[in-house]
Amino acid sequence: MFSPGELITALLLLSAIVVFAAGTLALLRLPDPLCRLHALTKIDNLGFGLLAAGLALIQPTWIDGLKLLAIWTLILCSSTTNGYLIAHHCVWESRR
Amino acid sequence: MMLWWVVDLTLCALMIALAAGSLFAATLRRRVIFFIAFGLLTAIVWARLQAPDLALAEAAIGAGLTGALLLAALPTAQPTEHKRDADRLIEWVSLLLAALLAVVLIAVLTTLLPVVDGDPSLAVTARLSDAGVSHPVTAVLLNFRAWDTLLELAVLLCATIGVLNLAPARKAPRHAGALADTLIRILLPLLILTAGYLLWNGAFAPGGAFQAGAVLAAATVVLHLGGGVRLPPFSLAQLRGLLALGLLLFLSVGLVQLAFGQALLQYPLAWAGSLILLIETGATLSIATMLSLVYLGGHPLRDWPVAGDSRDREI
Amino acid sequence: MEQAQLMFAATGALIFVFGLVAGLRDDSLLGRIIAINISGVGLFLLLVALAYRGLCQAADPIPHALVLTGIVVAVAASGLAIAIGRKLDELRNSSHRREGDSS
Amino acid sequence: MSSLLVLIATLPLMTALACLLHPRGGDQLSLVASMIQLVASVLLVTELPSRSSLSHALGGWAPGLGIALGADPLAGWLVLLCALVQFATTLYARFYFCDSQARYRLWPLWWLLASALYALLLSGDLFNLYVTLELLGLSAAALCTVGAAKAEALEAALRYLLLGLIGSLLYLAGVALVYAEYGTLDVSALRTLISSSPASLASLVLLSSGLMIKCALVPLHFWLPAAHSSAPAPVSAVLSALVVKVAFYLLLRLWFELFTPVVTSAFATLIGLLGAIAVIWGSWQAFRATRLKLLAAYSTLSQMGYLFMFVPIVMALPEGDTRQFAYGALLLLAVSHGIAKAALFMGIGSLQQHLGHDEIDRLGGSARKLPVTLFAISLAGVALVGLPPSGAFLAKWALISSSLVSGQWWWMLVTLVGTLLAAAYLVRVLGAAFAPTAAAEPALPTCRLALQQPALLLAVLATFGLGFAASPVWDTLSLSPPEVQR
Repeated sequence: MFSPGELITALLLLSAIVVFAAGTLALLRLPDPLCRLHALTKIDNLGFGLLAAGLALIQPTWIDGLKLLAIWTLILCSSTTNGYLIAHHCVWESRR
Repeated sequence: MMLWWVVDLTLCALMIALAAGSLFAATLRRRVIFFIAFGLLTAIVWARLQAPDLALAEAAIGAGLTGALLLAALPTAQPTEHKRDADRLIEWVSLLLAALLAVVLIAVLTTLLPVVDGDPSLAVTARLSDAGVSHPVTAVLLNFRAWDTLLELAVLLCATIGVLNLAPARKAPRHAGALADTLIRILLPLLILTAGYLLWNGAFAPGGAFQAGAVLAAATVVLHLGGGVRLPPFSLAQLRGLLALGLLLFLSVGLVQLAFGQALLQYPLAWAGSLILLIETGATLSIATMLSLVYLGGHPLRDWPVAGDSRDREI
Repeated sequence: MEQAQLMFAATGALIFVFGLVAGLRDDSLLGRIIAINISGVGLFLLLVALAYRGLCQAADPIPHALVLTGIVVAVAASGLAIAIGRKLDELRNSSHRREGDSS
Repeated sequence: MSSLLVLIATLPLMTALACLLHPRGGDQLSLVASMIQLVASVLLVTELPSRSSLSHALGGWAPGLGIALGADPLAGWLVLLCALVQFATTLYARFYFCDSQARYRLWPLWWLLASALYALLLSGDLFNLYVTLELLGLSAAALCTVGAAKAEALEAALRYLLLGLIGSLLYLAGVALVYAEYGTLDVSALRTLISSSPASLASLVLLSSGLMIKCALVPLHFWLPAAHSSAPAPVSAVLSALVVKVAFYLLLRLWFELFTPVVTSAFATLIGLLGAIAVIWGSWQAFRATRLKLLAAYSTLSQMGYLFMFVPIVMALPEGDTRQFAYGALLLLAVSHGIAKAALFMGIGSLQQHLGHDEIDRLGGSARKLPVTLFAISLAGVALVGLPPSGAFLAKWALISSSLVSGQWWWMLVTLVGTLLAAAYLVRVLGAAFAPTAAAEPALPTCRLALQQPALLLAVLATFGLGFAASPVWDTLSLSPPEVQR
């Protein structure tokens, strides 16, 4: 009753949920900011990537799917920079 | 149906939790962070309640700009607060009072429900074809209730002039680093493009001058926070012109109609769409300037409002 | 639809009232501004909930326009309040410094 | 004639923009604009008795979908009051702010405040009123900070701003309930729609409490003395004379026109009681004040109290001529206080600029140096206390006799005590001012006459103008909407 595309979507979305759950757990449990940052950026990149890929497959037109992937690229850029900035700030704070 | 019920309940509970966090968290910094999260959640709630215009505006203005404003205004040194017993008592009494009031208000609300389609929204849909734009919210904002929007621009202008009168702009934070510069180089053109898209889109889909202006102002915030790239140089006259532009266009378009024997702000049907776009373009530029200045917290040029003019001190 | 209206409207009313009381009582400027903003969002939530007409139907656009106006007014007012607060701190600091110099 | 409404509503906005774009021309522009505004509002008032009300549908949309500008005699007279006070204070502000940079900062905000006032008076839409209230609150607070060099002034402005915001939120909550129940925001449509129900009562309470914060009725008054006394004098004049008045105007509209089925006599008595407390407490604080501006600010508190105190009297009267007569008296009192208080604040401002302070105990000798200003202050005092030739006297007299008619004699006692206290604090000021110069005071420079004239103009108007020419005012005021409907 599901087309193969829908099955792949479901799989991707489910794995996105698992990644997000793991990331959230890590955010709560890991000891210091740098480690948490590690978890946070992983969620952003991988989780959103899975989510975007899953949703892109079920869009009515391919251009919408492309938009989702473009959003993911933007998230990649910003989370990279964010991670760098927060880490930078942490190092700066600890040196002070 | 059941599924939506669960989603709604989660959203409401989260809203209340985040609101409580931003009202009662121990330090100001935490409260500001809770507030930003609250703003983002609100944007999701607006999307859930079929208000995409508000979702866009809330994400850009409510969470983004207000959040950045509050973060920038955080005092660097945290004063330690000790609460006395009397304060505690007042706190509990006020909370009790608030709870009571909330219960009364909710009880009153239940007498009103369900609110169904009344006259006004039907009237909006009925007259939408005469409005010049096909998106109902834009039609209400720029045509049916344009006077509200015009006065709202005046409110924003008033706040901006008030801010400009008080102090010079906040100093840019220290340079955030090369990686941030790269991100800004990617983001800046995208933000400008998005603003233009939102502005154009407003005629037939969610978007419009306020969202576009807020996105442009967000570009200023990004530039300012990056610390590495300078804002474009303006002269004082240009700055004043940008501030006045939106309101001036709005008023002049409205008043010109008066000369043709029509009401104030009445657009001729054939021109309505283009006139609204014209007004919105001016408004976008003004709103972007005003929100940026409000965020920067003062005049970016030293000699606001007029350079070197204190000759008549003796009067 | 009625359930969603009630749920979100009640949440809005709750947030509105608590924000308002906190805004009256809070003693730090920033705290007050946050509280007033929160209270405003609660009120907007109330308005938007009352404009909601179900999943498959467009909502009443008038409250949306009103809330959009309200959001912009709120940020303008917060900006003005923060600017006055900044100037106030500046004045207080400089007067402290002057007192410190003279003593 | 509806283009008159458009002119009055848009001219201040245009002037604000012009002053922003061309700061150096601000002085001239403001003067010309305030003159035009004055002429337009005189025309508006003369136009109104013939027709009961004017309206202009903005954008050509029917009210309900769109917004209508409208004016009836009540709004018309308040527009005239605004234009008059605005004209005098604009003249005055030109000379009060000696530093041209301060004036460049002042004028755009000044005219934004004016646009809020006129837009509020002419608006016929509940949400539009919210926007005008926000514009009013923000511009008033921003004006309080112009040229402020003291921390107290900024603190007062900040508190004023934040409480104004809270008041607006309460008002907006009331609007939300009204919209949810009746599905429209148009005031004239709501006039016939509103009936007694829990939601109507709740929205009445929310709307009223929001507006009561803005006009500083007693439990919600604490922001007013500091804000009004620490602002620059022309701004104080406008705040005390107009800004609190227009909030009161909205309350009158709500109580007497919109929510008539919901307002009970108990509610009215409660309002009157709060007003009575404000009268006594405000007068007493004014009597004890050590600074002139603080005295004037507390006097505003007590004078606003009178307005609220007379509400239950007017409401208790049966519909008809007696009620219209009392309603007219209430408005006459409001107008007369507006003009007199503006004159008082401007007079005090001149004194303050001249002496470098406004402490009552150190006023000695100022009467000889600034006779015009002191004359203006005395005349304004006559109008504030309500002595015979003034409009306030006629109004108070009419209201007291109405209170006897409706069997509520106790309000008379409060009026009596309040009047005596008012006389006491004014005598105290005048006594100090007419005393010989204290030896330690430095020689006083002479004050520019231009700074003193506007106060005199308004004071003469409040005392003699409204006193001798009260009957035409009364006639048109009594034509206010409750009667128009019959």
